[in-house]
Amino acid sequence: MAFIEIERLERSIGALKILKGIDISLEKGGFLVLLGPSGCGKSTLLNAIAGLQPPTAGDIRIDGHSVMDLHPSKRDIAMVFQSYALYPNMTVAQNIGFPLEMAGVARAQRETDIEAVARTLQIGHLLGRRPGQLSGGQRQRVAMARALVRKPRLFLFDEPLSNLDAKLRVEVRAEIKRLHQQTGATIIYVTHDQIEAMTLATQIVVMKEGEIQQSGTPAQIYGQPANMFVADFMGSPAMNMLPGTVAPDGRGLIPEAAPDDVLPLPCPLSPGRKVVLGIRPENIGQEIGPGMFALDLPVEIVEPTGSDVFLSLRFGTALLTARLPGAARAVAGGVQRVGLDLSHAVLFDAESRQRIDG
Amino acid sequence: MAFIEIERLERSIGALKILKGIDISLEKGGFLVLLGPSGCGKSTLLNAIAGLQPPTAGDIRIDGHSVMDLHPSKRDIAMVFQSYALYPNMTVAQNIGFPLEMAGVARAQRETDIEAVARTLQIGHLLGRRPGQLSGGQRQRVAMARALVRKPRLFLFDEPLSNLDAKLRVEVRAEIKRLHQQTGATIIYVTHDQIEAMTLATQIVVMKEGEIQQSGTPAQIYGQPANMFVADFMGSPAMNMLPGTVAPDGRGLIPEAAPDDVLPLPCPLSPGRKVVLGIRPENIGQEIGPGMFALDLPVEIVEPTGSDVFLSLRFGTALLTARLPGAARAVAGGVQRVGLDLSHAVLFDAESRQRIDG
Amino acid sequence: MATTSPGMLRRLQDWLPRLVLAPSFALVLIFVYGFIVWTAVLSMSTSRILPVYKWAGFDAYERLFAQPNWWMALKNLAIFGSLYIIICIALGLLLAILLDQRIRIEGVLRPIYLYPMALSFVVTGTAWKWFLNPGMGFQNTVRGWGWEGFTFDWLVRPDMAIYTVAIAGIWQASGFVMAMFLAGLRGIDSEMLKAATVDGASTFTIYRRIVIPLLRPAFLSAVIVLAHMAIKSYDLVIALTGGGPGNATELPSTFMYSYTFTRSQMAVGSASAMIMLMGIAAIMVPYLYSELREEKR
Amino acid sequence: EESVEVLHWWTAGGEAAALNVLKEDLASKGVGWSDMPVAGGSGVQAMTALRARVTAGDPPTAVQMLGFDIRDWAEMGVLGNLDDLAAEQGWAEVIPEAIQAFSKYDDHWIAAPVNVHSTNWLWINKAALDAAGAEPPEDMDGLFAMLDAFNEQGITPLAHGGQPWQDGTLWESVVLSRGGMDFYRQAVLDADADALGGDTMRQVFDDMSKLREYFDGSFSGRDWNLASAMVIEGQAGAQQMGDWAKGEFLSADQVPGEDFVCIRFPGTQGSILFNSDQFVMFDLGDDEKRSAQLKMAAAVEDPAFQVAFNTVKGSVPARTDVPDTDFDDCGKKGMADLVEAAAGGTLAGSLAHGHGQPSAVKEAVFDVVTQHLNGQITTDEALTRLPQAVAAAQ
Amino acid sequence: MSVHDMPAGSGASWLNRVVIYGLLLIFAGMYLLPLFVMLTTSFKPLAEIRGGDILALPSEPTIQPWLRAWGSACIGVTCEGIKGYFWNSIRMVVPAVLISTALGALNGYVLTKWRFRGHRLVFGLMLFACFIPFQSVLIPMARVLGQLGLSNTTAGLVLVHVVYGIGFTTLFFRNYYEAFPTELVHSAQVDGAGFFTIFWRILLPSSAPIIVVCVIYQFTNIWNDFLFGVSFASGGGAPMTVALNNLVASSTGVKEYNVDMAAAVIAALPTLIVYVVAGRYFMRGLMAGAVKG
Ligand SMILES: Nc1ncnc2c1ncn2[C@@H]1O[C@H](COP(=O)(O)OP(=O)(O)OP(=O)(O)O)[C@@H](O)[C@H]1O
Ligand SMILES: Nc1ncnc2c1ncn2[C@@H]1O[C@H](COP(=O)(O)OP(=O)(O)OP(=O)(O)O)[C@@H](O)[C@H]1O
Ligand SMILES: [Mg+2]
Ligand SMILES: [Mg+2]
Repeated sequence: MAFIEIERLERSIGALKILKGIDISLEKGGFLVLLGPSGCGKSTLLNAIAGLQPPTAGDIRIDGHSVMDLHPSKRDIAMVFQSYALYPNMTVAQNIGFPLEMAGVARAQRETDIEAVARTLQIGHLLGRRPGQLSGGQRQRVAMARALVRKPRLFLFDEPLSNLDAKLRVEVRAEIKRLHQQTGATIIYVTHDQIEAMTLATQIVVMKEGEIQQSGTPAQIYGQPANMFVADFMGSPAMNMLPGTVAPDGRGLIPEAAPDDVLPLPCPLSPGRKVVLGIRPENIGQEIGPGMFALDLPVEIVEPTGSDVFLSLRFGTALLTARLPGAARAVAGGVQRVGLDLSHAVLFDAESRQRIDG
Repeated sequence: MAFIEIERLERSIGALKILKGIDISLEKGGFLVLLGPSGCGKSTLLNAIAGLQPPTAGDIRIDGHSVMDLHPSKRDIAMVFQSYALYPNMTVAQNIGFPLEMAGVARAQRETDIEAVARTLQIGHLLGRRPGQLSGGQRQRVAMARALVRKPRLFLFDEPLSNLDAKLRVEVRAEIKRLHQQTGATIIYVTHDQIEAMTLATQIVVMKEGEIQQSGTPAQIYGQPANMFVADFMGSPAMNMLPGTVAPDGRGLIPEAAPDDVLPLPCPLSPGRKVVLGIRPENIGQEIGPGMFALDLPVEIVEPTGSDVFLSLRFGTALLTARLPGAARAVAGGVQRVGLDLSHAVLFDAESRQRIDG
Repeated sequence: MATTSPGMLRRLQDWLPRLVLAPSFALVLIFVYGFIVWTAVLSMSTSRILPVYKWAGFDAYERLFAQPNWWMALKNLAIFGSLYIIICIALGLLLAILLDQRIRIEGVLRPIYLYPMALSFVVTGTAWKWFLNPGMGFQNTVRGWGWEGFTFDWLVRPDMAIYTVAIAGIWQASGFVMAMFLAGLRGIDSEMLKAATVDGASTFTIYRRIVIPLLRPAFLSAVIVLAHMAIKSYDLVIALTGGGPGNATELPSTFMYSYTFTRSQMAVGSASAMIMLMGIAAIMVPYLYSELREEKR
Repeated sequence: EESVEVLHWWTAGGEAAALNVLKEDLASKGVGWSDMPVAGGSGVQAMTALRARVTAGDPPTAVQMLGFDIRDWAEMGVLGNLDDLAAEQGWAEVIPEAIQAFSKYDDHWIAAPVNVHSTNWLWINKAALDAAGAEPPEDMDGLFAMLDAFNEQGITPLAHGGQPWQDGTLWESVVLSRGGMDFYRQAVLDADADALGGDTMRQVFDDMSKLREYFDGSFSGRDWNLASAMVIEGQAGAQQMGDWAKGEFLSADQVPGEDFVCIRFPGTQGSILFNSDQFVMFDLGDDEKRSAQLKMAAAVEDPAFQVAFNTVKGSVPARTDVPDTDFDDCGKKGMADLVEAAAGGTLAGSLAHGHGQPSAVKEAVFDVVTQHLNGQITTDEALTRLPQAVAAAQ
Repeated sequence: MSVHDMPAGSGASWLNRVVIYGLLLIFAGMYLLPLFVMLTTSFKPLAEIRGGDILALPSEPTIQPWLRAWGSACIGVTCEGIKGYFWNSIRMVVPAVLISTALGALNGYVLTKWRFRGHRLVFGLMLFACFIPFQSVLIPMARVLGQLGLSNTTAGLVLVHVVYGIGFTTLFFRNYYEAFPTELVHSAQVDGAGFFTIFWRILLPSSAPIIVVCVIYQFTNIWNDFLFGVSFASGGGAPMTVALNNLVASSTGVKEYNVDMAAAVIAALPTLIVYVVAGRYFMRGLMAGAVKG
């Protein structure tokens, strides 16, 4: 039996269904990342688990017991909110100590605990300040400390890094990772950032409009997306999608964009079937290894990002994004020879938009 | 003579110097990106160029004429604000038409122009709505349309993408790029996102606390950062920095973190000099090519992002971040053999923190 | 595990907010809505000097609308109310805009415009009466300066007296309206104003096309506050004109007071109170409805 | 300890000093005094406060009250009975019948009258009168002649304060002057529609319009004592006002007959329109409180108090058996007039001061008179509207 | 930030400034005039008032009227000035303001952070209560107060002011708390805090601006109230405004305008001070959402 079990959870506001039957199970010590576009119901789900917004149907069990009738304060959960939700009128120490105070922990014990957690998160020197006097990253760590100090059985994080700039975000991400690995805490984490999801999660759940699209390990989600939505949503720049028809021999794909170039399929399919071939930019590159399909394509846009160069290549009527090493030289208007690593390509049914299992 | 010339521009508020003598020149049709941490004065500079916050000293010339005495509305500039600054009481069409109306363009002409720009930005179907009824990305495009419709001689963009989620951001970024390439407009663009800066700019200016740290092409900024601040600020994850001492033969570096491993220097330096060696994660990899320096290092953290895997490797007392292909297999706790491409490494003087030119 | 106590506790937790609200709500229900019903009952009774609960139907309403005084009061309210609301808003907006021009002495001026709201007309009434009195006040002073022909005798002219009431009322409330508009102005996103400037709009155009339309919520609040003050205006009239000359400045509020308490026609007074309440409801209910419905967004 | 709580609107210096006499008198008898002054236009606010107190079931012990208000309250059955005390002190013999009419309800004493004011007086500046070379006028035409003479002197001929009750006070004097006591009774006390809309009344309204010409420009809303001050200072020639105006003249150190002249309003000599302040005792259903009430009522009717109070207040004692030695000329004249009028049946309640009609009717008359005086309606309209308004208010 | 943060870019701007300042100062003068008349009059001897120009400065200033008004003017049969009534008002205002503000804060808290079905109706009904003409509730109120045994007591007045103040205080707090991040409330709940703890520890410490607005508004309204004071309090227990009226509106005797004016200014002093001293917080509170649409 899993540590967290969510069954057929629904939430409606009036006639509007926000969660449409969510099933999730998560092992003790797992790190589950909820992913999905804005407004898909991630925060709503988290709030339901915390007991802040009651679901309209379904059940939530923690450690085998239903928590539906428990008040939020009795669920032994810690939550870090998107906006940190630090109490502006209290000092950092008071903020961190608040949950302990509510739990009736004695003052002396409280102070020890606060200092311990502050040391871990390197905010010992900030304990006397108020939230208004902290930088974004420091606030983030205080919010984290407030969650950690209680040693709850479940952590909920709601987009905790969305307000940080890129550099700080990388640092704090590493800190969360370390925390999870060191304490073995069970964590549910909401984000809209794929990189965060990929680097942190032991399990990813991708949602769309209140429904789960796919649940699996990061590698599964990235490598074997269940459908075109997940494939498109994961990865930046997005996966190249080439709609086409299976060739009469069943072993090639005739792309709509360029019907003259027949791409070899990783596995045979019924001829004439309408499919979409998805291939990620990193699988279109300079080097042409064995089994790769080589093409000479005109370069439309060159986007050097320093570490890499992204090329937009004209492929018939479509554009393909390719990733080349940062040192690569390419000019818009020129022609670039690239190799497509079709062994990493995925195929989707054009109609159902589901992945075709190879 | 450059199109935009900014000379010794200063702005103080009371005793506080916000801009401390900024010099910039930009050719017609150039795309200048202002980069720097929050609060470094980017918006202030942009506002000074637009005439919204008068500088306290210095000069701004556009097309050879000083604009210091020109009212903002007379400078023939279009600006897109971080918060879009759409007029909530007007429809999309009225918003876009407002600058034309102010310029006294006849109604019929206005309508033609609005439709043309709306078509380009694919917001034709939104013209009758009000800003409150638009999604973030749509608002972004309306703000852009309002700027474009006037065909001004200079565009100013203040962090125009900061409110978009990752996926939408990539799309709009491409749109801006196309726009610049098609119209040949002169653009000054503020951002705190390095990827944006790298992919869009013809020229990047990195600022810190009101001063310019470096100005150059994206490749220069990324490959030959002027100092440690620029090097650290550009690139995600950040550049690995290894402080050390030049070996007695002047051809090797003894890293502080691991004094036993002497790293070969790309060029000879005076022995005993304190320097910092910077090497980017993408220059530490699985493949060990000719002239690369191989190390076997314990793996501390594995961060797979799908397209890549980032490893935190223990190097003596320091941690090195390495980038491996997404398909690479590595486990925390194991040992990974990596090659350091020291030909792409940069050296900084430990004291002045400036780059040492090889 | 399934003992009842956690469930009961939870239920108590759920009810606690309602319990906390209950006393206030009960007070309002009794002391406002209960009393409105009470007044309605009185208005249909034969009460004269003290409440008497003898059914008289709509007799009091008939008598009310047969009173020339009541019509005068309604007419005056229409004049006074519209002048008061329109001028207060215009003046308040003007002052707010002027004060918003980075005025160095704003901290001094703001309380000057605001202080009349702090004073009751019981306090300022006499000063105003002197000031408007042709024999002693402004007219006299100006004549003293040499303009012998100057006349400002509205206070004593039945056709003009209601305008003096409006002047004093505007003096009292326009500063408060100014404060509301100023708060609204300060709340406008500065980037929007910058955008309009870059788009080529003049200051005047920015106010006309952008700022004033954006102050809509402040306008609405101002109209509501002023409308209810106009309807409730009482000490203003009593202190300034006592309803005179003649009945030239009678308002529904003074009418109700005098019929209930000095003319011993409590039923008629109550009937006029009911009519006033209906008038207020006619303004407030649509506003409250739209205001509270909009939240559903 | 016994004590009384007294609601009144005598807050001005002189009146309050007079009340102090009563307070100290009661203190000497072991009765405490708790003061509840509510100032403002002839007790309007006081009556509001009283209603609130009575409605709350907590009326004050004693309340200053006027005319028909007493009757209205008695009708509500909330007043106490003073018959025993009245019998003991023989009030019936010494208090004029016309006043008793208000002190008694259903033949029971319910109020103790304090004083008698009369309203039909004219106060003339002596210097102006002398300059006009005129004798004090005896009828309306004489009055107009005198006012014309004042006009020529460049002063305001008639000082007036434009408040409904002042307009009404002037009006009732003109009614009395033009129509005599019989007409006043018919038109005002009996509210006879023919009289209210008839030719005599037309004459009255014409006179009012004419008098209006003699006011200055800023009479509207003026307090009566400011109008008195105009006469005192010689800015105005005369003022029509009740006998309380005398207090103003006296406190400005003016001497009757030397600095100012007091006469009955021209054409009304021999008749008196009175109003009488009385203390009404509420039924408190408590013996101790009742005993205090009786002591207070007794003290009010004490001749010494009547003298002490009325010499200050400007009115005359409610008792006709009080010696006039302490009173000045005007006071003596007033007392003599009262006795004469009481005997001759020419003593009638003043409409403007709540002794002519209940307040609803009174205010209805004020409405018409005031609007007419301020030129909002013509004389014709006034004549049609007056009977209608009176009928509607009854 | 104002529209005029931008440079005008031409030389005409100083003329603009002159016009703006000129208008502002003229209006300031007009607003100050009545207060000016009251103040100068209160320092003039009586003779000077009778004859003189109301706008003139006192030629022989005297503080006698102030002393008389405060300590020795007669109100009814006692001649101890208005100082006693001043404290009556304080005794009434302080609890009434505190209670109505506290209730308003709690109501605003419930109506924004603990919504239940029908919360809009409840709020609508409470808000509408702000707008009833008070004269129409005098008689029923008197009856209820009498039955509660609160007739003619300070407690009764406090009750009346609390009841008719709740609507406004609830409105103020509700609009303010509307903008208060609900996440803080959620966070505290998860941290184990209950209903009152959250209010006391989290919301209240952040409510200073709106408390100021509420207190100023209630303070001035209750302090200046005359109608309830005259109807439900009496004699020595009457509030300041009633005493002032008794002093000013007396029907006979010499009218001491200077004393009247001094008394009026004394009566207005607390509210004036509150507005001038707390005015900036008042604006800040208004901006924080007290009068949003
Ligand atoms: N009180 C409400 N009334 C109506 N709709 C609501 C309400 N609260 C949330 N919603 C809707 O529910 C949906 C899910 O909201 P939720 O906050 O869970 O989104 P989210 O996935 O967290 O989005 P984001 O990434 O932007 O935070 C949204 O479409 C939102 O508009
Ligand atoms: N009116 C002001 N008074 C005082 N300091 C100010 C004022 N306006 C801006 N500053 C300061 O000037 C500095 C530069 O501000 P600016 O808005 O230009 O930063 P920025 O580079 O645009 O930052 P961000 O990336 O966060 O938008 C900041 O440190 C800010 O605190
Ligand atoms: Mg969310
Ligand atoms: Mg900025």
